[in-house]
Amino acid sequence: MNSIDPVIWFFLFGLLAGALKSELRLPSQVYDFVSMLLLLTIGLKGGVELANQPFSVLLPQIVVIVIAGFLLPFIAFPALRYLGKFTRADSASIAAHYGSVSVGTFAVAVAYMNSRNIIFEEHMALFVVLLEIPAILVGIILAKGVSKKTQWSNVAHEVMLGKGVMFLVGGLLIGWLSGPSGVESISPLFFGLFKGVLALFLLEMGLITSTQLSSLKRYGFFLLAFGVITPLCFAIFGTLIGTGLGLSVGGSAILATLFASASYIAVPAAMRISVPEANPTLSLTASLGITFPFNILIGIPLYYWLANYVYTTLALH
Amino acid sequence: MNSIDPVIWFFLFGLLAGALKSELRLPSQVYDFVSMLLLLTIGLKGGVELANQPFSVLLPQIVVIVIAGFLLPFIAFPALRYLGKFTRADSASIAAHYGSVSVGTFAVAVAYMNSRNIIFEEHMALFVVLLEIPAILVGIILAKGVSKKTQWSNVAHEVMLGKGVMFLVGGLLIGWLSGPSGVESISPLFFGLFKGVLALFLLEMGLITSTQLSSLKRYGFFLLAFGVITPLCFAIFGTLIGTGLGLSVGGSAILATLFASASYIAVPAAMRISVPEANPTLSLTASLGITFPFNILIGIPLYYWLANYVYTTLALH
Amino acid sequence: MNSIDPVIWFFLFGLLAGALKSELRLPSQVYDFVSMLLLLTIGLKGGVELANQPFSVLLPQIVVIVIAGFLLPFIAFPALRYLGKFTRADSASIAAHYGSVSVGTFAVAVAYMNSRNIIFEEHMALFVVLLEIPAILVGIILAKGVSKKTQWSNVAHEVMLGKGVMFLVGGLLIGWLSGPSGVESISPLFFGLFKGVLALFLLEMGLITSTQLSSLKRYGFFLLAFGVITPLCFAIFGTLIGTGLGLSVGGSAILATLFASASYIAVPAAMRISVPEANPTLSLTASLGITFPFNILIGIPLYYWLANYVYTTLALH
Amino acid sequence: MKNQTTKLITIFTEAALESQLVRDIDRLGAPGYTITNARGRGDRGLRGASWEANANIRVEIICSPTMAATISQYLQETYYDNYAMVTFSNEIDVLRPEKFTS
Amino acid sequence: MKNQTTKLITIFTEAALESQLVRDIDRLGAPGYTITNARGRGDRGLRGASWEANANIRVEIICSPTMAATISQYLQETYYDNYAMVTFSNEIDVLRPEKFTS
Amino acid sequence: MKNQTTKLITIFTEAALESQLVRDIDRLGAPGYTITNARGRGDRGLRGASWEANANIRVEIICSPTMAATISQYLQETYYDNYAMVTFSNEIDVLRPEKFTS
Ligand SMILES: Nc1ncnc2c1ncn2[C@@H]1O[C@H](COP(=O)(O)O)[C@@H](O)[C@H]1O
Ligand SMILES: Nc1ncnc2c1ncn2[C@@H]1O[C@H](COP(=O)(O)O)[C@@H](O)[C@H]1O
Ligand SMILES: Nc1ncnc2c1ncn2[C@@H]1O[C@H](COP(=O)(O)O)[C@@H](O)[C@H]1O
Ligand code: NA
Ligand code: NA
Ligand code: NA
Repeated sequence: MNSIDPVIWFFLFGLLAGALKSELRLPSQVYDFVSMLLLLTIGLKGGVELANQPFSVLLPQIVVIVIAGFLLPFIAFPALRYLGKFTRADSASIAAHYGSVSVGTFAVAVAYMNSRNIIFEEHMALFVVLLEIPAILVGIILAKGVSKKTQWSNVAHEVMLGKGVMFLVGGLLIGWLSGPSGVESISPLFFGLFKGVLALFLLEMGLITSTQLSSLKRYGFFLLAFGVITPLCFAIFGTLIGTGLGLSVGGSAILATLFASASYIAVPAAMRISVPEANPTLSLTASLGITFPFNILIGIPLYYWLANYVYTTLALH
Repeated sequence: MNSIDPVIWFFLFGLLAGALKSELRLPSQVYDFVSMLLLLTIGLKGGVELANQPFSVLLPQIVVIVIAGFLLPFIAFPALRYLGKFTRADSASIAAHYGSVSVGTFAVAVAYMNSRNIIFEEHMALFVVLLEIPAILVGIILAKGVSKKTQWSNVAHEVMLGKGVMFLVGGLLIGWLSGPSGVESISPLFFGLFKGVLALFLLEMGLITSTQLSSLKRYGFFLLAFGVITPLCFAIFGTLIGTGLGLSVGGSAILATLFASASYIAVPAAMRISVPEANPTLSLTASLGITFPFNILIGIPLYYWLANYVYTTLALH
Repeated sequence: MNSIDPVIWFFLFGLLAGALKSELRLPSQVYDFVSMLLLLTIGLKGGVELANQPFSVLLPQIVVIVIAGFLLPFIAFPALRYLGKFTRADSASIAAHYGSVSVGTFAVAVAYMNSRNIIFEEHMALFVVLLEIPAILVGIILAKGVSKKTQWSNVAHEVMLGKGVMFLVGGLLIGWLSGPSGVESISPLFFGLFKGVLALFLLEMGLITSTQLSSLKRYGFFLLAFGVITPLCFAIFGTLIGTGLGLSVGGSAILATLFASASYIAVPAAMRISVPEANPTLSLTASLGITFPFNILIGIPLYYWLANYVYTTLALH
Repeated sequence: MKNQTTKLITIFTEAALESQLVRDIDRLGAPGYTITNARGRGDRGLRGASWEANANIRVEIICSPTMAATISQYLQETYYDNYAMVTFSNEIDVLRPEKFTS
Repeated sequence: MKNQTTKLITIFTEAALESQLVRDIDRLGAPGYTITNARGRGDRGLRGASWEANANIRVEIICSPTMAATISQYLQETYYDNYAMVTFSNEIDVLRPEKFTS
Repeated sequence: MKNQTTKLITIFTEAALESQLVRDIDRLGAPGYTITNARGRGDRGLRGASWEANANIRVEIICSPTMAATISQYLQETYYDNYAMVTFSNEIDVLRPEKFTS
């Protein structure tokens, strides 16, 4: 029960193999395949559930989540700029990473709840999409101001039509249109293999993370502290919002995980193009090298404990 | 029941993503993998059933199907040459595409029947192989005459030993040799994941189709009309032959689908080498950009209705 | 029951397709993917069982197996050097290939036992790892003597951290740490698809083997004889050791298969770097072109018969 | 038949730049380009292609000397400060040189 | 040690031609070749490698100037009319030039 | 702006050598390298990349003429006897040539 999930062992094994400089590697197209399956599966699961949610329940959730998505980078930015002494571009870029979300972390949280039979709102995949995008826009504005020179149509294209968002949205739509009985025929591939596919994904994430860890010492203590404290703060924020929105304990814990997670796919790609003067190693070291392992190893159980604590305290059970 | 199959949503999603110029893409080796699984699965299913068919039943079917395979391009050619005013090479090449078959369309037809519990002759995968090849030979002859210069051994190599035919034939043979109990151990990969794999295949087909659509306007109205009318005519022909051969309603509908479908893998590759002066964009625009979506969105249900109609009219039920 | 397993048909089909010079090919990254799944699955299965074995049972097995792993190349070397008249480097390299093991052959043996419901010690995946490495060290020493120039740290890195060993060891560790209930959630991908994945692997092995066969005539009769006689001798040795260690009949047959099998992944890579003057075509022709097909087509049933015979003779049942 | 001398520009850079670079090349009027996937090391460290953020591409453009100068200058101004990028050129003999006069 | 001057021919063309081209190169007697996968754009439009019919290859042949002329001429006559193809050559200094005298 | 002349070394060799070769290149002090996957044929037969033992790589190194000579000689001494390997070089015009003076 309380033992470590095998998918986490895959991550740790990847970390170890990377640290040992082994020749272990997921072929790049296999990694793309595995990511794609993960995104589609998460989308499909969410979409099927979405059909069961009345719009009157969804609308307030959507509004609150999107507002939160715009707010989070504004909280992170001053810490980076004034405490961390980073350049404006770097501060903006890192803030965008932490304001956005990590789908891999979400998948681990879902697996965590499933393996403990904890109920949560399955349509939360929608929140992943809603939280992914606003932080990118805020990050660009923080870096450049609302400059006329920013090619917003390019940015929108890059952000909305990137692989990550498209696969998630596609899965959501298809799940929503097909309904539970419709997706049954495709469930052996998408739902049956989910945990196995997640294991392979985390193996590669471990390998990638270990290459990021090596650049950690270059950036020193502040980045390490930032990569641990920010998720904790954001998780508290997320738990409170989840409680306020009337989510279940599991749902609040997952929302906390989403707030606590930092993007390492959509945002880095967007920032590389839109804020090229920001150093990509810096933000990836923080989000992949620190926050991702922190969240999946320590964060998720902690956020679940936190959600439980809040619900018990407020006698909401 | 009458709702759209999720695999069709995957196709439409691919079309949309392509039209939006998103960065969605199936990595090329993953597309190869998915095609390979599809071909092997179709072959295996057919092969297992083949073992149950007495040769006396199969032989007349084989003979009639092969003759039809040689005839179809001769029907399409004059329309293209004299109505469409295409060059001889282009007319021959397009005729070969439409005389041959599309495995992807066959797979969608199979999924359509399965999801509606409609019975059909599972050994029809054999017909796919039988129909794939004759049209190529006819296409080359139509383009060049029975010239001594044609390197028929090269052509035969290209056609028979191309990936598509080999995987299908391999699956057929292995299924036939192993029998139903033999293939059980490999069924989770091949049969269990079939619909999911088909979904991924159709996603990529949607993306490819949308790139073909853009060249459609260049070729104008005739090609569009040809791409819709030819499958309709060929489907009627197929239904009648299916009925004549004593196939079930489902079987006749699938045979109609095969006749109506146009190749976009085996034939383009063979024509590129053997009739290089034919413009490949022209035939691919027709087969992939028009006929493939027409068949899987509208054709298959229509052909099933047609088969039903013929059987009811002839009181064959 | 006694019919040929479909995975073997896949191998024969690959052989045939290769011999016909067809364009069939597993994309290289898909082959890597399939190998990786196979190695992880074998490791996971072994690891789960390892948890059930008391250390007092394991220790003598480990010691004996490792000693055997060091001995085997010493048996093969003189035959190659003095009967086969190969150069010292070539003799050493081939001896290392045959002293080590083939994971693909092990997987086929496991599938053979499973499909016949023959019991064997599932933790034998550990033996694969134990047998893989010693032969490489012996091979290098046989080629170069215990020279100071040999960069043993490089060799160790190449050998221990190569993909093959890492995936096996990773699987073993994760299986061992997770236990039977832990791996359940990832079992659809790893255990459910095992035979299907093995089928694809053997298809590609057939294709590769057929390219090796073409170089067979160049090396003549001795290599052919060596590639058949060595596995037979080593299998007898393995059966006796298995019996001596108190393994079940199935377990002894699998140990015999391991002894009889020759490496074609880990050892070639290590020899290419450490004994570059050895001709890689020579050793691959033997191990892949002769011994691999011999073992999976004829060897495994033979070794099972042998193990049965020994057990019956010694009245150990 | 002496073919007219033409330039080949080769660019090693980050895979993330591909679509933007292709738009630039088209806009500047180059007659075509060819791209392959690559990995490598330079001043900005190891780019091992283990994942997309870390992969390189190798772009080749056959064009006139004038176009080569235009492209080189554009790349230097636009990308050199912030991206891992190396550009070089050499003279080549091309079949049908009239295709590459722009 | 001044190495003998040798030619490098580079060909960008459709992946569908690979096996035929390799047979041609072997038959014409070239000492070897190297192939990589590619994508690109030229006169015949975008070839983005999204699927096989749409993928390019990049073929390199190191050979003597005479062989280079033979190959170029053969390609021009055989393929230029109907296939997406670009060929160019340049001089290179090669180690062990005696390998490439044909 | 006339750019300083620099050398481009290109190596076709076995994929199995990649990590060792990269260590060598780094140790000899080259300013960088770029690698792509390849297949091909040469004196040591067909290397069709159907599996790893049979795959090639294509390594490019931009460097000074002196470094080019050092690398060429090192490769010839270390690998030519036992490995499938071809090396050649040519002169290139490089942007920011000061990056490649070693
Ligand atoms: N000296 C070199 N030789 C070959 N390729 C290089 C060299 N320097 C850099 N590169 C390539 O260009 C990319 C960007 O270089 P840089 O901007 O120096 O990091 C590297 O990732 C390499 O692929
Ligand atoms: N100017 C160019 N520079 C680099 N590659 C080119 C150029 N023109 C064509 N190519 C390549 O050659 C292929 C065939 O060219 P084409 O026959 O002009 O369509 C294209 O798909 C490109 O990969
Ligand atoms: N003449 C050539 N032209 C182009 N590439 C070559 C040539 N000769 C050899 N190669 C490449 O270099 C590799 C090793 O060559 P070799 O050592 O001659 O077998 C081959 O696998 C080819 O990829
Ligand atoms: Na966040
Ligand atoms: Na047809
Ligand atoms: Na052995």
